[in-house]
Amino acid sequence: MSEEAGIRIVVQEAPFDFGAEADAFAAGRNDMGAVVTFTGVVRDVSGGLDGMEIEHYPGMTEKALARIAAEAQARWSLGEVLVIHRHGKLAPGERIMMVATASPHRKDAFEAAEYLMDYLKSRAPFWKKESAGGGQSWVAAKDEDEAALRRW
Amino acid sequence: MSEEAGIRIVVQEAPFDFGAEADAFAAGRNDMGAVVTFTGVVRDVSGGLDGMEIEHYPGMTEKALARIAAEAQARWSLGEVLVIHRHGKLAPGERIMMVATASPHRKDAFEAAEYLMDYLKSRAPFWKKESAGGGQSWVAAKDEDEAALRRW
Amino acid sequence: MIDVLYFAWVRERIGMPKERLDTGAATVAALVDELRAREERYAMAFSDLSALRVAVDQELTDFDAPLAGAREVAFFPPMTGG
Amino acid sequence: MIDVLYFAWVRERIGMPKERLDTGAATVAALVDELRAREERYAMAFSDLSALRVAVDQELTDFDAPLAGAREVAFFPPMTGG
Repeated sequence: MSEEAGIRIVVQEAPFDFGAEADAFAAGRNDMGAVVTFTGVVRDVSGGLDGMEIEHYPGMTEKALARIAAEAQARWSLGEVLVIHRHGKLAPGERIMMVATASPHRKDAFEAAEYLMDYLKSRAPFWKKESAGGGQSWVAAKDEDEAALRRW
Repeated sequence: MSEEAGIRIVVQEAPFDFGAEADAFAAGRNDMGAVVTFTGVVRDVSGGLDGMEIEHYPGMTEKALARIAAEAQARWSLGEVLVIHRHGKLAPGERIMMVATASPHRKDAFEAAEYLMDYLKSRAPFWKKESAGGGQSWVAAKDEDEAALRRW
Repeated sequence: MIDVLYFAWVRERIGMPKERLDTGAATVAALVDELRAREERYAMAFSDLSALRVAVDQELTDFDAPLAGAREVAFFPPMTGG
Repeated sequence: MIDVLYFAWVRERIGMPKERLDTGAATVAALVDELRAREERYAMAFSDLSALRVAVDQELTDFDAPLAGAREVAFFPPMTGG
């Protein structure tokens, strides 16, 4: 976890308390009119998912997320940025990660949160492996996720 | 408050518990991979705001919000939609409202939340009056808010 | 008989939130003309229709909307929620 | 000496998460050629570079990046976080 200039990055194996994080984020800041959160959840597409394991690159992960957050902060008017991402084993329905942005303006808060997600998806070193029916398989990166970066 | 097909609309004077609402929203739905929330906060732009009073049109407000939510649900793949909006007196830093969307896909969750906000801003019957330095003034609608609707 | 509602600064200028009127106006615009003719405060409130919005039976509509069968008309400035 | 790290299916194919190598390779691509020549499992892991990403000292880079002064190189598939 690093904390500077309103940016907080957390990479951890343990579950996080989404309600408490959302409630505490930018709380008491009278100058921020708009707060956006995005939460990623382990999705059971086929109905037969047993769980997921997320591998990451300790050291690089935190640096990559901090850089993406700093770039968002340079690009939009943001008072606070939060990124939490779990690794290790997760069950269907569990929360994988969240980002939160606070800005004076709703457009900035929305765009910055989408930017964080687009870059986090394709530029932060996490890899998902799904377990279903006794087998395991690495989740393939989607072309559309790489394409989403061209928007920015 | 109305509840049907995953849409929940709440219009109330009392504060709402953002953390608890965020935590409960779409909880336990394994088929929704993406959750977005937007929260609007009473913003003290000039540093001299004493507070705000929000007037609304009881009856029409709930109908207008339910229609906007239903339109979002028809347009994007959404499992759950939540809109909470307060009226009455609010202090700087207090939460005015929130929307939340849950979807299998992050793009849908983000776009639907932005759509809900754009329409809520200009099509739901709420009016804000600010108190500052002993005087009161109605907040003027912004051209950019009306312009934002053309995107959809 | 129709209920006429006023919100925000329209309510303040006219000095009441609601009144019940007996009108034969066929459209919202005709009702506005009737109101304007009544008193100065109405004339002031309705001086610039581009600054106003109207709902008939709790649905946003235009000033040329018909009033036949309507139970409730509301006048207010552009909304500023969110 | 340089630390070489493997993640996800690259780690699985090569059979270890990390190794320490004494290499004179001037670029990432040259290091990949060295590794491919060592054993079949490396040749398999590095058979399609378009399916791989590389980081030098924890910064994403390209396969033609120089290795002079680098302490750590990591190979992995495209990321799938979020």
